[in-house]
This record gives sequence, C-alpha cells and structure tokens, in this order.
Amino acid sequence: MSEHGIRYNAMELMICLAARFLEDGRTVVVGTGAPCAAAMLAQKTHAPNLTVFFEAGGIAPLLPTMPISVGDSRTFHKAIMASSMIDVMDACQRGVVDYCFLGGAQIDMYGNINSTVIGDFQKPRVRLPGSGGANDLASLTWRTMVITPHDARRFVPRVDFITSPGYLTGKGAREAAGLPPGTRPYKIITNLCVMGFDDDTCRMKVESLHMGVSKEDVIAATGFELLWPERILTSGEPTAEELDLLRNEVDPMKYIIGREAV
Amino acid sequence: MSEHGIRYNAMELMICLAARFLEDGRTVVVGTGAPCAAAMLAQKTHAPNLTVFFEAGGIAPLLPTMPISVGDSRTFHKAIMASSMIDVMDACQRGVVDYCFLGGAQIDMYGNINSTVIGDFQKPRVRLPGSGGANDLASLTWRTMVITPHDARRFVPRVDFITSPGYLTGKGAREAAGLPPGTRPYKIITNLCVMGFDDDTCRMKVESLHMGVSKEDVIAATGFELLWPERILTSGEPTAEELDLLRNEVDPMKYIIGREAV
Amino acid sequence: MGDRLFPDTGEGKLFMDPHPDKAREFFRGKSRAMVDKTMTVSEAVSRFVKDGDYLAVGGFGTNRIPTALLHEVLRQGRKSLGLSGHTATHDFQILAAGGVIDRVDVAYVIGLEARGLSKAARKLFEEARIEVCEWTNAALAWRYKAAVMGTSYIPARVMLGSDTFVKSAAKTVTCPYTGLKLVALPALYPDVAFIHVHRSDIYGNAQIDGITVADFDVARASKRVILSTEEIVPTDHIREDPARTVITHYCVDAVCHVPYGSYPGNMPYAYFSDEDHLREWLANDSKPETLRPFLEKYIYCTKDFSEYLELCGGEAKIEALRRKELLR
Amino acid sequence: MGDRLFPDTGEGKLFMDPHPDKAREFFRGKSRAMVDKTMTVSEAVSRFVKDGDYLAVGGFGTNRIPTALLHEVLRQGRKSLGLSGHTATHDFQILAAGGVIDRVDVAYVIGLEARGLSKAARKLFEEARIEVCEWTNAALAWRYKAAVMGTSYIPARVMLGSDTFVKSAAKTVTCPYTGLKLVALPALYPDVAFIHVHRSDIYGNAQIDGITVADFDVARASKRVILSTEEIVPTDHIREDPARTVITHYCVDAVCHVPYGSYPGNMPYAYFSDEDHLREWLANDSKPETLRPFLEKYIYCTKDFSEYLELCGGEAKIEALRRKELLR
Repeated sequence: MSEHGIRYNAMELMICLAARFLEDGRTVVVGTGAPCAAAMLAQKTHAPNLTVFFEAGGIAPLLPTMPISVGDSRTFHKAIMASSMIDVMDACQRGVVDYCFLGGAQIDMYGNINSTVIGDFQKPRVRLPGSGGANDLASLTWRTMVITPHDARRFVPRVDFITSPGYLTGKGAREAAGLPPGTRPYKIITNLCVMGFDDDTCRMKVESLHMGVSKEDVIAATGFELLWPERILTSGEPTAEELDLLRNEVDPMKYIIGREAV
Repeated sequence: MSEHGIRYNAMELMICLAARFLEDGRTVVVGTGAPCAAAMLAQKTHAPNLTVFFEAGGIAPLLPTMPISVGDSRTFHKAIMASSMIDVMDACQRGVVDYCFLGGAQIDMYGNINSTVIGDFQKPRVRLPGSGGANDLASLTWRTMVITPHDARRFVPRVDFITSPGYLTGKGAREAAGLPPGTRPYKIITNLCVMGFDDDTCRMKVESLHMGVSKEDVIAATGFELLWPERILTSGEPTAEELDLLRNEVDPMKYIIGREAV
Repeated sequence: MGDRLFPDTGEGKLFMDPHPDKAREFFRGKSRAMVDKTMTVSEAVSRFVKDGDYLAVGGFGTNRIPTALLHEVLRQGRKSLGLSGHTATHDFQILAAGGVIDRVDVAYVIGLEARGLSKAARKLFEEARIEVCEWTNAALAWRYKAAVMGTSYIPARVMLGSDTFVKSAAKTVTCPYTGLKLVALPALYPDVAFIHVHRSDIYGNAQIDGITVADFDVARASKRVILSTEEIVPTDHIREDPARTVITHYCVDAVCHVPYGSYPGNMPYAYFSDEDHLREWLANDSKPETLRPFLEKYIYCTKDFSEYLELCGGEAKIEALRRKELLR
Repeated sequence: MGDRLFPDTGEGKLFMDPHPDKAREFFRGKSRAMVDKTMTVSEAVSRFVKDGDYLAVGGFGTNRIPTALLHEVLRQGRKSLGLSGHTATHDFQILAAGGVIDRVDVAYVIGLEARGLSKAARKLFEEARIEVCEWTNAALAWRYKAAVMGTSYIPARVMLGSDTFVKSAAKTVTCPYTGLKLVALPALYPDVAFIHVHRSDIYGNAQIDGITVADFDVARASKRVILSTEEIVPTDHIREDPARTVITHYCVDAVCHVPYGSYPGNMPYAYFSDEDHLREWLANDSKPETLRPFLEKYIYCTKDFSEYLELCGGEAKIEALRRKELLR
C-alpha cells in the first residue's frame, strides 16, 4: 500500500509513525520488537539525541543488532552505562523518562491495559505473563504509547484485569489513585489508525486513519465506541528515507518488519 | 607501667584491650585512630577473619598505613570492595555488622553519647561536629564500643545532647524508641578501666581496673555513680607480641600510639 | 474498577515476613568469615535449599541465569518452593516443568519475552496449581531494596489504581510530609538466592560484567546465597580492582565453579543465548508426553551440568555462541 | 530525655521540599540531550548557582572534593546558600570561611576528622549565624536515595530516641505491615550539586575510581549538577566499559576540566591530601585577622584554581602528593 508508489507493510508503517512521536533530546524506555525499532529509527532520522533505556539496566547503547531480550547483552552494547533495573525504574519514578511503549492482550477506551489474565484471576481461562515492568512504566513515565494490531478481541469495552493504568475510569482518576500528575496514555498506533485521548473525557479518540482505511474498518475492529475528530486526518506514510533506514540499518535481518502486524 | 617489665602507654593498653573484644569471623565499622588500630591488631592476632568496614565505603582493605580520613584512599586500598556509604549503612541496618567504635565529648551512665553541642543547642557554648555516622552505628550495629580518656568532664551525670543512643533512660528504652532489639552499648575502654553495662539496670559497670589504678581513681574521674562487681578484676596487660605488632606493623609511624591518651 | 471503592490493601498473600528484626536475627547468626566456600552444585543445593524455601533467581530470565543450580533443584526433587518471579522466563520454565514450585510473586512469568510462552508454566496457573501474588518488576526490585536496607517497607508510586495492586499483598500509606498516597512495598527477604556471575574468589567476593539487573540487591537481601561462577579467581584479583565487586563474601554461602553456567542463556561478553535449544524447550514443554522425556534426557538422566552441556553440543556449541556474542 | 515524652516530629526546619511531584516537574523540563556541556568553572558557577540555592557536595570532606567549584562560589560572592553537611569537612570550612552559607543540614560539620576543628566554622554556630537542622550520615544518604527514587520519604531505624531526632525535621511513622515505629526520612532534592570525578566525557557521562561515597545518589537527586573532572575523555572511552559509569549525562548541566581539582583533598589513585596546606587552613581560620588575608591570598586574589594550585606548589607539589598516594 502506498500513495507514492512506495510499498511498505503495516509493521513498517506503525514503526515509522511511532518514531515520529519521539522528540529529540528526550528519553524513552523500550522493549524488544517494534518499540525498539521505532526508537532506533527516530535516532537515525529526526532524534539523534534520543536516550534509550532498557528496563533491565542498559542505558543509551549503540545497538549492533535487534535485542532478543530486554536484558540481553545487545541492550548495553557500547552503552553509556550498564546499570541496574532499579536505576532505570528510579529514573522513571523521578520523572526523567518521557516515553514508554507497552503492549497487551486487551485495552479499553481509557487506555487501561491487560497483560495478566483472561477470565477469572484465580482460575484463568488464559494466563498471561503479568505486568513485568509495564505497570511501572505506565504509572511513571510521562507519555505511554502502544503499538498493537487492531481488532475487537483486543480493543474491548472492559479489560478483564487492569495490569497497567491508562486513565483508569476517566478524568482525574489517575491522580485520585495516587499516580504522578501529568503522566498519561498518549498514542495508540495500530495497523488501521493513530489514536490519542480526548482531554475532557480521557476517552480514546481517533487522530488519523492510515491510507486506504475507512472509519467503518476501525469501528468494526473496535469493541467500544471511539471518539472521532471533526475532521479525520490521513496518517502520514513512511518516506523512502525512513524505509531505507528501517530496512537496511535498523532491522536488516527483518526480525520485526518481516512479521506481519496482524 | 607493667607487671612483667614490659613498658607501654595508656593508648597502647586501650588498643590492645579493645582488640581482644573483637571476635574472629565478625564485622566491625571503624573510624581512624585507636579503633582502626584495634581492628588491625585483632586481625594480626586472634581475629584474622575480622571484616573491617569504613563508613564511606571501604570494605575489608589491606591497610598500607593508618588512614587520616574515614574516606581516604587507604580505607579501600586493595579492598574487597570499594563501595558506597549507603552500602555500609544498609549492612548495619540489616544486622550484618557486629561492632562499632564511637567517641564523644560526653557520655552518661547509660552509654548515651554527645558529640553535637555543649550548652544550649540554639546558641551553644561549644559546637561539636554532630553525629556523622555515630548515631547510625550506635543505633544499628549489635555492639557499640567506646575508647576514651577517663575524666569527670567526659563521664557526666547528664549529657547535654544525646547524639548517639546508649541505653537512653534504661532498660527497655531502646526498644520503646524503636531501635532494633539486641543492639546495645557493650564496652567502654578508658585509660583507667574497662566497663560494661549491668543487664538489669543498663547502667555502666566497671569490669576491670587497669594495673595500678584504684577504685578511688575511677570514682574521682567519673561524674556519676558507677556500678561495681563483687570482685573487681585487673585488666589484662598487652603481651610482648601485641606490642610488637602494634608498634612495628599496625602503627610504625606512631600516629596513634605516639599520642598520650589523656 | 470504576464502580467500586479502591481498596487500601491488596487481596494477595504475603509469602515472606517483611519484619526486619527477624531478618536481623538471622543475619546476626550468619558467619562473615572468609573461608573456602567452593563446593559442587549438588552439595550447594543439598546443603542450602530446603523444601518449602522461597527462592530468588539472579540475572534476567534468559540472561546470566544460574541454570546449573536450577537443574539441580529438579534433580534433587525439592518441592513446595516459593519463587520471586522477577522477569522469570527460562528460569521459571525450568522450575515449573519440574513441578517444584507452589507459590509465586509474579512480575513476569511463563513468557520468554519475544520467543513465546511456556505452555507447561501457563498450565500451573490455569489449573490453579500455584498460589499467585501480583507485583511489578520495579515493585519486586524495590522490595529487595527494602530488605537490603533492613527496613520493613519502601514507599513507591507504582501499582496504584490497578488490579495488579488488588491482587498484590501491598498496602497504601499516606506520606507524613506531603499527604501523598503511596504504595508501601513490603521488604522481601528470600530464603535463598541463586546468582550466576562472571568471576568469584573462593569466599564469594564476585564480579559481574555488564548490567547487574537486581543482583546487587538480591545478594544482600537473601538469607542464603549460592553463586555459580564462570571462573574462580584469586582474591588478589578482586583486590586489584575493588570498584568492580558487586557481591561480597559475607553475603555468600556457597561458590560453585560452573563454566558456561548460564547456558542456554546469554552470558554478556562470553556467549549468546542458544535460541535453538530454547525453542526446543518451548516445543517440548507444550505437552506432558513430550515434556517428561525431554526433562529425563536433559536433566533427570544427566549427572550434572557438564553432561547437560555435552548433550547440547558441548564446547563446539559454546564456541559458536561465543562468536555470536562477540559479533564475529 | 527520660522525663519527657519523646516527640514524633523533630523541631528542626525542613529546608527543602520533599514533594516528588515538584521534583518531577523540574526533571521533566530538564534536557536529556547529549550536548557539549564543557565550560569554565567560572561560567558553570555563574550559570548554575544562584543566591539562596541549596547545595550538595560530593566526595567525603577531604577526599575527591570539588575544591575549584567551592572556591569559585566564594570568588563570585554567592550568598545565603543552604548546605547538606554530609561529612562536610574542608568543603564546609571553605564555605563557612567565605560566609556564603546561612543554613545547614548537619550530619558532620566543622571538624576535619582527626586533624582538628575549624574555628571559623564553629563560630558560625556559636554565634547563631546559621540555621541548623540535625541528621546523621546515613540519614542524609537515605534522604538522597529517597529523592533518587522519586518518592517523598524512606523509612529507617536511625535517630530514634536521640536528641539528634529532636533537632531534626524528621517524623516517625508506623509500618503498616509490622507495626514497627520507623523514622520517615524526607527526600532531599538539592538545587545544585558539585561533584569531582576522575573522568567525564563532554556530556557528563562520568567515572569515579574507588568508593563513590554518596555520589551515585547525589548526582541523581540534585536538580542541577556541575562536574569538575580530572580528565575529559572521548565518549567512546565511556562506551568501552559501561559498567564503570557512575554518573550519566542526563543528570549533568556542566562539565569543568580541572586537573588536580580535589587538591588539597585526596584523589584516590592520583594524589594524596596535602596535610600541610590543610593545617595552614586550620591555623589561619582560627582568627578573623588571619583568615581574611589567607582567603585573599588563596581565593579572592587568585583568578582561578590553577593560580591557587601554583601558590600551593604547583606540579611539584602534586608530584609529591602523587608519590605519597601511590606509596612510593
């Protein structure tokens, strides 16, 4: 798919869009996969001065290849510091970390994420890995982003378990719960669209539809009512430069971009 | 002074007596001066396996010379670890450190020590350096020892300021204050005698008088009523081996043992 | 959420007593002597791991993990162990496969990050054969830190508002200075810790190259510590560069010399993870009928870690993983 | 004590706000970019130290201290500074002599350990020209740690029962798990920190050889950080051994290249303390009539640290101190 005749897949599109949200001179905690690729791409384009953290302790590495684990030796290859998990988590709690990326099995209209359990907690239908550092990052970093496939199994009216807080029950709920003011879910980047959150209601709101995607496509793939802007934008497309960097420098082995997103 | 014809001064005697209280295989936080010399002597005699900590972060160094500061480079010369103050203080609070040595301007019958201020706190007659790590060590290590000159200005009925807790007001007071159970003032080693504390009253109690010192000498040099055992022992004297090690290996420059204690 | 009042105490069970005075009494009795603590993995596990113990595992799931010690727990048939699931991936997979754990503080378990999920591990939960208490990675890291500090809790700002809190054993407190609502994370003093390091002397003074994850704290928080080490070095070597020391002798009970002891996990600067073997694990632990022979072959019928390593390709395999690690 | 009820709040004044949300807002606005932060000592102090600021000083009194930065504060005539007196010895002596501080959190001040006491520093207290709040070395270390953690307090077990507590600004709390009475140590976020290091790149990624004392935490807790460094190294050098890094660029505002910058203090592995010059300080600060000319000579009439160093014996002196440090 492409307007300008450049072909790219959904994963490449999501990574490019995510990269553009990362401002230069800021900090991001990434995991493996698409978030890591997005941060690397941002560094190679508009944000050379983006500092990348891995939660196990790697700080500002020069990544020689895509890490397989958030704690493998790639995550601190020629790093500025090979530190500890507590140093990274302390930095998040201190307000030093701007962005994080999360994933999950379920997400609701307030951006609450479930990565713990489907069904009953005591005897679950499906047990998932749990929070890991996700709850920490969603609680403590300034802006939480999600890169995820878009379908109604995932975008649900009510998550079975709030592993990681979005806006919880709406405006003021994070603050009431004791979470640091100003932290919030920021962007949800899917294979169909980019979504943000409405300032007043704190509900998920479409910002732009990807080229060739209709409003109906998104509604059909979402298990709750989305908010829509007066004028629906079309998401930008990857540039030739971005795709070149992504394919030849960021992920030449196609570990990430070789996967179809859905 | 000596029974066996070996001459030694009061500082040498105090260091030798203090060293003997340090059991092998245990841990001690020392400062500079006599405590450091005592720990070194203990290591060279009965306690080769005594682990020495300096509160600024030096752990188990091979001391090449007497340190001048608790944080100078001697305190981590060929150390097991060049760590941090918080690592050492954490170890104390965790219950890993057995002994510490403190000093001070005033001490009372419960072993409370003042190293903060003589006179009024707001406008003191004499301002002293403050706790440093003394309160921490007195609060957290299992057994607090003091090496000090013995005079009535120092051994007072009431300290002007409790910088570091001894037994506070007596039995149960440490526990009531919230201090970790089992921690306590242990031995007071002066130029006149060795004192411990009575289990029931928690008051300072003479254990042994140094050779040539009378009960009256001690009473005259103490500003409060001491407890006395039924049978007053005579303190041991430094052995020839101890003096040899102290003079030729521990403190060959006589930084410490060259000072007269009083 | 939403329609109910948020609780100020989680519903989960606190598996370990956070009382610092009990820990202090234990630490008081523990020897601080520098004596030779080298022993075989078999002896270390036999002496220092008891049925019912609560275990903390160093490293990060598939990175710098004490594989030899974990296997030996299965070989010796320990049971009813508790576990701190602090990004427990392959380590959790081994313990779950062996059926040796019955309770877990969860931050991250059953998954092997991008590699997929362990079906055997997942089944423990779905069949409710394990007691579960939820936490987060930072929460468990700070719980260790509270223990290291010898206090009973540390306040933090995670888990608030979430079901992770509801299913934890945490409580909220009010800050006496700011009035802020905070989560009080209870100190976690594990009974025993397994940590794999790059090098140690015979007393347990040890160095780790690269990130330490939570192991500075795990070593200090735990009542008993078993190190496995790539290399045993003279104490002089430790003393030459004391700023490199991460773990000190007075924390350590046993030092086991296990070259390649993190295999199939990554050992930074030494060898990369064996992704083929980890895939084999995931494929075989998906069904009881494949899991049992797999465990027999690799763990129960091997005498020790070196036999396991031979089965997996021995020195040649390690050499290939070393090249991968060193990007050659 | 004894005849009175022990208070649950100290009488001292809390000089700095422990509220983590205010600190978070500050840290949010601080750039994390790796840009060249090298500048002269004069420029760094002029840009990043304001009258009234609360200062934390790295090192340990006469060891690895940022002498050049401290002198410059006097030269530029800053006033009404607050200070964290965390084993502040020669550093405190300098600031006290210059009359630039008016409030101090005391753990240890005015003394120079075994060397004796600074009469000029002592006089500040005895003439009540300084606001004082008492703490301990561990308490201040943990107060920094609470700030590093982005929380508002950390519970601990020191100061309880003592007058040190009474004259502190601490409060007691009850542990929600154990019922223990604990001291809540309020987070300390200094306005500005001075830290002297062995080497740093131009961005502030820095290494310290030997004990770090509290500087890992001081660098992270402080809103602004000025490093002075023996050596500026390429970032590649830092990246070659990332486990050596103690301070990271996003904490740092200025990097000042000051060889021998800890003089007359000890710089581990580089040069020992100059005990003669420290004795000269103690002798001269005992009376106003000797202190003033002494300060004129060494600080106010020198342009910068290198002039001071020349007055003190320059390279020859440093060479002698290097031999002493290296036990030659």
